[in-house]
Amino acid sequence: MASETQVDEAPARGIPDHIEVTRALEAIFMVVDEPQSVVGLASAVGRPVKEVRAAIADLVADFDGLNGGPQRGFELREVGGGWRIYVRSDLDDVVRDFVHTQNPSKLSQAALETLAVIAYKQPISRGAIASIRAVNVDSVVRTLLGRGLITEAFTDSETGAIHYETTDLLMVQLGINSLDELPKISPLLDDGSEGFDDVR
Amino acid sequence: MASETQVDEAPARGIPDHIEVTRALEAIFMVVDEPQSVVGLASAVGRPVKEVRAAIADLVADFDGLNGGPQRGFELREVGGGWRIYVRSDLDDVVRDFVHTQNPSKLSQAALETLAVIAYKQPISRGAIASIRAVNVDSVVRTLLGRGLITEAFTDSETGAIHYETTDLLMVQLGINSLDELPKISPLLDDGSEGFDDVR
Amino acid sequence: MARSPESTVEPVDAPAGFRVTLDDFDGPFDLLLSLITKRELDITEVSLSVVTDEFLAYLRALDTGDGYDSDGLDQASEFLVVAVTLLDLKIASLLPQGELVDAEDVALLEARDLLFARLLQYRAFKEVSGWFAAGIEAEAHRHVRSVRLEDQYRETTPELKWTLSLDDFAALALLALTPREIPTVGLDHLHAPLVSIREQAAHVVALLRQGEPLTFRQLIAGAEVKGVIVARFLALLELYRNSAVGFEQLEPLGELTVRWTAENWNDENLVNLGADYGQ
Repeated sequence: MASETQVDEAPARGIPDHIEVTRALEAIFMVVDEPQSVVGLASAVGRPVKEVRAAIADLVADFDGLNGGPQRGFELREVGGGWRIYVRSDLDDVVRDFVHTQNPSKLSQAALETLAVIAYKQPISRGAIASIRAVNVDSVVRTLLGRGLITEAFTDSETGAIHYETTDLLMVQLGINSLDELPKISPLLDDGSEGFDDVR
Repeated sequence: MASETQVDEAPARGIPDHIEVTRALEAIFMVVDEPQSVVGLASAVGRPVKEVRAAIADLVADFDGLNGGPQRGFELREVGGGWRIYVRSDLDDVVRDFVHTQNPSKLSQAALETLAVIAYKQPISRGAIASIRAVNVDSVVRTLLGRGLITEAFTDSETGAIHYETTDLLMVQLGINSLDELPKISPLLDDGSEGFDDVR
Repeated sequence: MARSPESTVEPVDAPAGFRVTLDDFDGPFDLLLSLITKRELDITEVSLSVVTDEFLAYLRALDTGDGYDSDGLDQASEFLVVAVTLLDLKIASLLPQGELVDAEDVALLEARDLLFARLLQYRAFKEVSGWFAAGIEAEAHRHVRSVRLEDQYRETTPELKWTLSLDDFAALALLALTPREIPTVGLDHLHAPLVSIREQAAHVVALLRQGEPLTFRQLIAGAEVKGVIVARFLALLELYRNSAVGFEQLEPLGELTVRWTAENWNDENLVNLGADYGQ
């Protein structure tokens, strides 16, 4: 997600030896507004990925109250490909009045189903989505694009068909960290349906 | 677009008995932008001011590592009559380096294109930008806001959608005195893209 | 959260939606689908026209005068999706069967299975969309730390290096604002297959009319896409129905030989061929 910014700067030199990685990570988590990947964090603090991974696990346990301290009102979650601080879910109602996020309107059933098709079949062209859904999906695809839940992956050089894939934002909104966490439905999709996909 | 989830819900009046005030307060501190007054916090959690003041003192000591835990990478400070979480000053350099690498001196192609869309279509909502650009523009918009190249123009009272416009800084960068000096691009576009607006 | 295949054939809708009354079935549309997918109800026994009539009546009842609400539209689109698949399924089961030997029945069954699989696939996506809805709903109540950067850090971000001229900027805007696709009213959603049975029939006719009998294997030589093979097979069935070709097979699952048997063939016959498949 951080790809909006170009990385032609020299990497950060890393943190001084006397500072614990956990403390540096805590500080960084206070200023970020996007999920932070372990690799990105490792490069920011100038320590090996393995060490950073261990430090994150330590912080997660710490905030969860497993290191002898209290269970914090916040937690560290891995969502949408990286780590971020969230309010612990028991306290969602308590903080609700302090956040002014607008929850976007609910997706229609058609949009949800189309989203599911794209999530499981990505990258997939609009025509292929339409042949699975057997209805016109143009406006639904546009809605999903506008919501940032899907994006254009590539354009087929032969057919000119744009192929779509899901975004990190979808994973964030689903509260998952990877597409592997989608429910398995493949047993149903494997048999026979291939022939129809090949057509498009 | 309207926030169904928050509007018609009763405001949180106090926290359940089993939740400790300190935990509720640290949750609130994780999501707020502005320093919070003790009185405001007391009313939010529905506990006496005295109790909240004591809980804040407890949290300050806790984050400072005086309650047996580590000294955190962040701290709770009273600034301008209210409390807010800040990066602990020992870690300023670490965070500064991090922020530096996250904000390179050149805008990405994606950011430039989004900026161009906003310049020609302002005021424009994030959803409308997204449907023109066909990608999620949240982080790009944040980058442009952070750079001071765009600003929030107004919030649509019906949909709650924030509309953005460009700033004087952009005109300075482009060397123009007024938006009228932007070169005209195909007038057809004025009509053509309108249809996308109804996505949000 | 993994689901077993069995779970996907349970009805998912509240009973409040569209109901169907047929000779041997009375209940929610979704239950009808469940029974068909469980093969407890024979698709050939279901009158699709009756189902369709009932659905249209149901939609009219939903129309309050201000158009349909989104639930109604969702149901309408779902109905269309399923009806198209059911139609295909039914056509496949109604294709000529009487004189076919066992192997063709097997092959026919495969064509049906393909459609059946598509119905299953549709239902799988419909089911799993509930998981998406639940996930998005749950996550919408979570609160992530996202606060304004402290001024001290904001002030020290590197100064912006602006290299774009005014004209470059305008060009960029033009590029970004130009729609990449010309919006069209697509007919794709009417399930127009890219592989046309008619075209495949024309191909088969051209090969067979030369006189020599050909095996099915020869007829599909060079066709790599499964859809083309299926369409070519369906085309043969259609030609058989038109008495244009004959089949010969010496043993079950053995080589299938196709012979040209038409006496008065006219290429205009091709025009109506495969019309049942919605072309």
